Amino acid sequence: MNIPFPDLRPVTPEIIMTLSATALLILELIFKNKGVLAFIGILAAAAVMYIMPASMGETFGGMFISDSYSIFFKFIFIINLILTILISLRYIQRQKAEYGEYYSLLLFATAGMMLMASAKDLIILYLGLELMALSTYILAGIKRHDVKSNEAAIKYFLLGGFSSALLLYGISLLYGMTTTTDIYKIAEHLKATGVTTTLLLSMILIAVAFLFKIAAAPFHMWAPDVYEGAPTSITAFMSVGPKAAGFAVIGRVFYTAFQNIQTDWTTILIGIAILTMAVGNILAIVQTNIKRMLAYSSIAHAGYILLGIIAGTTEGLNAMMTYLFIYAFMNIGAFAIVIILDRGEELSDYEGLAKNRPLVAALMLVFMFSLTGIPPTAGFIAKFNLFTAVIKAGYTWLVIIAVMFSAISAYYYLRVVMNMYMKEMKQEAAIHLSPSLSLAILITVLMVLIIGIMPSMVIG
Amino acid sequence: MLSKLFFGYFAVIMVALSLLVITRRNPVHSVLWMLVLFFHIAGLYLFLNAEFLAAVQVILYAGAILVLFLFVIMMLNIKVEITAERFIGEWPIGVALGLSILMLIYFTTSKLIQGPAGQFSIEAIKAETHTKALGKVLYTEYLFPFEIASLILLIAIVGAIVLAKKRG
Amino acid sequence: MDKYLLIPLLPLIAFTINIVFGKGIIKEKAHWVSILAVLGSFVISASTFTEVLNGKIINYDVYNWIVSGNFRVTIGFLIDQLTAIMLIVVTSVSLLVHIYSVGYMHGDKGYYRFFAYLSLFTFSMLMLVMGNNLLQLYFGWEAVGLCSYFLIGFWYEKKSAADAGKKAFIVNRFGDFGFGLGVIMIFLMLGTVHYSDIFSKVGTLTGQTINILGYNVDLITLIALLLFCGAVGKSAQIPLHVWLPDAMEGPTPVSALIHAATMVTAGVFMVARFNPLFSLSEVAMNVVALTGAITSLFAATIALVQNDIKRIVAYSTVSQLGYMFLACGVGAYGAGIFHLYTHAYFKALLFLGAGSVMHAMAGELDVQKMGGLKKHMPITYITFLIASLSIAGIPGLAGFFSKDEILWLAYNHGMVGKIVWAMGTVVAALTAFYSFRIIFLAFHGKFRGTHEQEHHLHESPKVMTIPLIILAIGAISAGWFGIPAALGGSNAIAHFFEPVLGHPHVTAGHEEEFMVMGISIAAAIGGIFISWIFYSLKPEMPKNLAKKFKRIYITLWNKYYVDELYDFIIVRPMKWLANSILVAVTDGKIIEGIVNGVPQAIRNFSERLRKLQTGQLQHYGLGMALGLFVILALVLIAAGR
Amino acid sequence: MVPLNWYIGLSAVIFVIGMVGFIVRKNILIMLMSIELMLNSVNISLVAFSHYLQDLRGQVFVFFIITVAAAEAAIGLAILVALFKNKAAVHTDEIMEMKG
Repeated sequence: MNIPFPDLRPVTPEIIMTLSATALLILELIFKNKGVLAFIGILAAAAVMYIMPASMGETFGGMFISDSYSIFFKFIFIINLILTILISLRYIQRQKAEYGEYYSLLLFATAGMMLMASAKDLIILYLGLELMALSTYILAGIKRHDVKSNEAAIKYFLLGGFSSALLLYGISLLYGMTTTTDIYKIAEHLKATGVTTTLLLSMILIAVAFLFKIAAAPFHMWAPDVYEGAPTSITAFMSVGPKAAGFAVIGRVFYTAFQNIQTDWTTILIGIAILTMAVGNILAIVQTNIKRMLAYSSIAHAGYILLGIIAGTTEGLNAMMTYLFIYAFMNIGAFAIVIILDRGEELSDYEGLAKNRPLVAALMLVFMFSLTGIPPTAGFIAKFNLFTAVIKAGYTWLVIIAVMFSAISAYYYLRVVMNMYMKEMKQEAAIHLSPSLSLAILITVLMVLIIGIMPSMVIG
Repeated sequence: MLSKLFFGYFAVIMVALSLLVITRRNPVHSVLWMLVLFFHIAGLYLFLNAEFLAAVQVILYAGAILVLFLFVIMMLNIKVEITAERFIGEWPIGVALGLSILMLIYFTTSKLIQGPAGQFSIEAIKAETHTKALGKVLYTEYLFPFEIASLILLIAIVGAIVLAKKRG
Repeated sequence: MDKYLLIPLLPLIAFTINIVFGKGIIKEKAHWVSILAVLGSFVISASTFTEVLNGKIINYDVYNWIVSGNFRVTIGFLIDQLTAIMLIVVTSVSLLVHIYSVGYMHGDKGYYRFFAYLSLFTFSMLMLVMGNNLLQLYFGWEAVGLCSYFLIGFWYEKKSAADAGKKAFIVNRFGDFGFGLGVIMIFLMLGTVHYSDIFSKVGTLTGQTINILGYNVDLITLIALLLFCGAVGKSAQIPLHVWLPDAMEGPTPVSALIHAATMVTAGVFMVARFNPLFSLSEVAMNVVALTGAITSLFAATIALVQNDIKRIVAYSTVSQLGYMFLACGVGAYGAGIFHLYTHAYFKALLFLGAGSVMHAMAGELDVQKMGGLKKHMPITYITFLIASLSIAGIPGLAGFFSKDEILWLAYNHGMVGKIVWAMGTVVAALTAFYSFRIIFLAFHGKFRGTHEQEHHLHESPKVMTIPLIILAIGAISAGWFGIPAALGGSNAIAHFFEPVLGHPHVTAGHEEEFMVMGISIAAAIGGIFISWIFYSLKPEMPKNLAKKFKRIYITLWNKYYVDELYDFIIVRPMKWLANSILVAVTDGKIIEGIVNGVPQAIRNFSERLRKLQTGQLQHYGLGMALGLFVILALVLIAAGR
Repeated sequence: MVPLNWYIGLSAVIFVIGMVGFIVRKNILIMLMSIELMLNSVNISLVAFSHYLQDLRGQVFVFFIITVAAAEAAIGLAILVALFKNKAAVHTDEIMEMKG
């Protein structure tokens, strides 16, 4: 029989990513200096970023699609990857977790996310998701001598396994109803057959699994514990990458496969979004650990971003993608500040920081303002853009709720600022500066400010 | 009729085994019940004309995964389990919730409308032998996921080394 | 890059440099950065002013920030006559205050920080006055407020200073809430935030009403009053004036710049800017005029008996701001802005002079403990005297012309005008009295402080006295552009403002104008004379009077008990509510005020919710399963299948 | 011929048993096994669908699921071993350091 060789062009980014990841595993044996590996990782990511725009197309019998939607998400993943590598370099040394596999796993996880964004077939989607998830489980537990890290890994792993079992059950029912796993063919078939309760069940199961990945309430409970226990660089990685990937697949699967039950899933997501915003914002208030606080904050942000999906318009989707793009910078920036401080995990560590380390405090201020959504930072643009899109879609009341919760969020973000600027210093804060970390902070703060001042760069 | 009887036997035994797996105090017993369960599942696959999967089920699941479980259990201290509480305090809620979800799943799936029939009728597969048919699909149409699966296995190896291996 | 952009940009650059490099590299040299920047702004402003004088109006968008449908957020400049004069006021006073601060803040540990904030303030104020749209005005409005809180609380170790900053913040919330609503209303009704569009469309709103709680309210009046709320807060008018006297806890140069010359006049500026809107509503105009007049009288009477030199000047500021609103309320926007402009110089001078005195007295503020400073601080004395003469309205000095213009135009504005004119004249007498009370108590007579203080007395350094001298020149000459026709002048400034602010039509002749002028001059001289009798000739008289009219004296001394009133009607009930209701819910925890109450309630809720996050995996799994079940059940019920 | 619904029912029962096992058991190993149970129930339904729909995709999917399950088990057990080395804990109530 004659098998045509598949067109590899659309998958080149993924191929480079996985090849580099594999190469890193081997190079790890050669180089004692793990910084070299990080450098190679960044090079690979940059190369991927460079060739990505040219990778448009479908391949592997239509299982894999590289369109502008997926390419935008892949950009977010790559940026996330590069920034994470930059902030990890010294940090993992300090944490005594400097294994060469660390970088390799980061690359694999990113490859997984890229596959998710490009998946046109549920099998690819599932495998991409597992590739990402399994790598992240290991990364969360990579400080293997640290009990908290172990705890984070095991919690993430078990609940992640649980959620992917739900996903599989949903997919299996969908397969039984349509005899296919291709997302677009499913949509076609479902249009013809109409709505059944089985379809609703399968949609809900799949939704739960995706909502778990983006840490939406009530499937969020893993997030605070895992974010707190994982190494901070990985927390930064997890708070952006898997979340963005989750949104990518929600956008793709729900808008295509479940198009004919859009009213049903919109209703569900509205409830989830409100609950998520409430839980994230309200619980963040009482946190004393900044990583935990940022975990709840990322839950709250997931709630806002869901509004973009709910809007159901192209504008809403675009706003959601822009939000994620901006969120990547401001969130990783905030984590980078946590990393730069020798002791920066407790909120009390920030007391009087402005007197001691004015620059660090000012940078943190920018990120906190941005997360709150205060102009002229990128966070404001993100929220503004999203909320206008949602209002145009006719959900004004939902935006009012979101703005209300957003106001509550000022309370805990600005508490960090208050601690830095209004409180007396307890002791000198030592910092660990390294060129790569400085570069990461520079990139993030510049992006946050530039987007904030010149939003036309990303909007439209 | 005979097939229904056959299925009935499998179903009853499998449900019972599953219950045993999740209720045994000693994890070693759980693993062993699970082993039996997996053999039954393999039997069911045979019943559904999926010979290759049945073999995989026995070799991979029963042979590899469960043995791994056993290894780990032996490494860990199982004596604790004998004295410790098996279930969380809220177990009745969990069971009630499980039953309610089962009910809902039953109501919803009972109205399932099957998708259109594909091209691999049982006769067609039998003519080609199951393993060959599956292999062809796997290495042509599903080449890409196959490669990804290999990456996942690679990750598993790397992960196990990173997390569990002793280093200097 | 065009030069207009540089006007606000230079101070912003100075701020950035100082805040980044101030602590490590620049340190004691921080003032150079800021002074050079503000000097640059001043020079460009001056050249811009001459352009405007030659009839050029600049209105353009610098940068489109967000464009979303018909909602455009832009940064744009509108430089017309009104803005041009504001530019001169802001940059010149700011420049002098910057120079003065070099001496005044010398050796302070937050030296670089102080200059950074001053520059930031200057930037914000310039953005406020230069904006060509409402949102930029709003941004500047909040930004100057923020800088003001920072600077009031500059010595945050001092509890009173920190409290004053907080008070200013909270009181301004009330005003800004109304202002924000006004901005939103304008956008909703007119679909634009650009001045030019607003003013061209505002006529379409005449006669429209909006139903609020069953009453039909005139739309324009409502919008105007909402905007005026903001002005009341920012410009410290009754009833939101309470924050300004307390703001004197900040460093004196700050009081001179922010709380006398620039920020507090933003309210007046805003009302003048929106004159096409305000003029359409007689009700709103009358409210503005009466609020101004009442505030003016009210604050002047309080100033009569205060002993804290800065507080006297602060109440004087409140009073003079009332004057400006009075002017706007009678349609004499030009006169109001004219007064704003002359007031900036003599009031800044008064503050800086007071600062110079404080500097010599090692921080002493009580005028009763001063005396005879004339011979120790001649320059301060002379400049202070000039400022006092100017504010009192002695002919020939700046204050006379602007005040006279206001009173004359008020006199010609019908019934309401007559009332506010009468009040304004009384205020003129009171102003002369309390201004000279300071002169006689502080600079004449014998020194009444301790020996140590007397020994320490000295004239301030040149870097402080030179700004005083320059301001004194301003306090004398600033009014010469506005010499009325009755006195043979051309009233150039009124003609200058006419294109933007209009000029009320006056029918009465010069005789009447001479009469009004004569009355106000008599009031001023009378005030000075009585002051001389009280505090120089017969020093025991005020005490006797105070005894005789004890009740009035104590009422004035306690500033009409407004703070106490607020404490009684707002703060206490809030506390009571919080204590009696919330305590019952939250197990006896004492909660202070509603400000802490709501966050606390959320916190308590949060603490409870937090208990669900037990840390045990099964509970997390249970949560997920429960979520799945609830969603599934709800969807199936909703689907009815 | 056995109706397809029977298989779906069997699969649902085993799935829910696995889910309940995950929720109520404190032993991490048993929780892992519960996840395996759930995955197997999915496999049963996929194979059944595959058989009744005369389509091989379901079986291919099962193949991948088994692969992933193996990888998952390996990683899970490795994490567990790492945890055990530090804390000697195999019960979830022993790993509750982070909460709130």
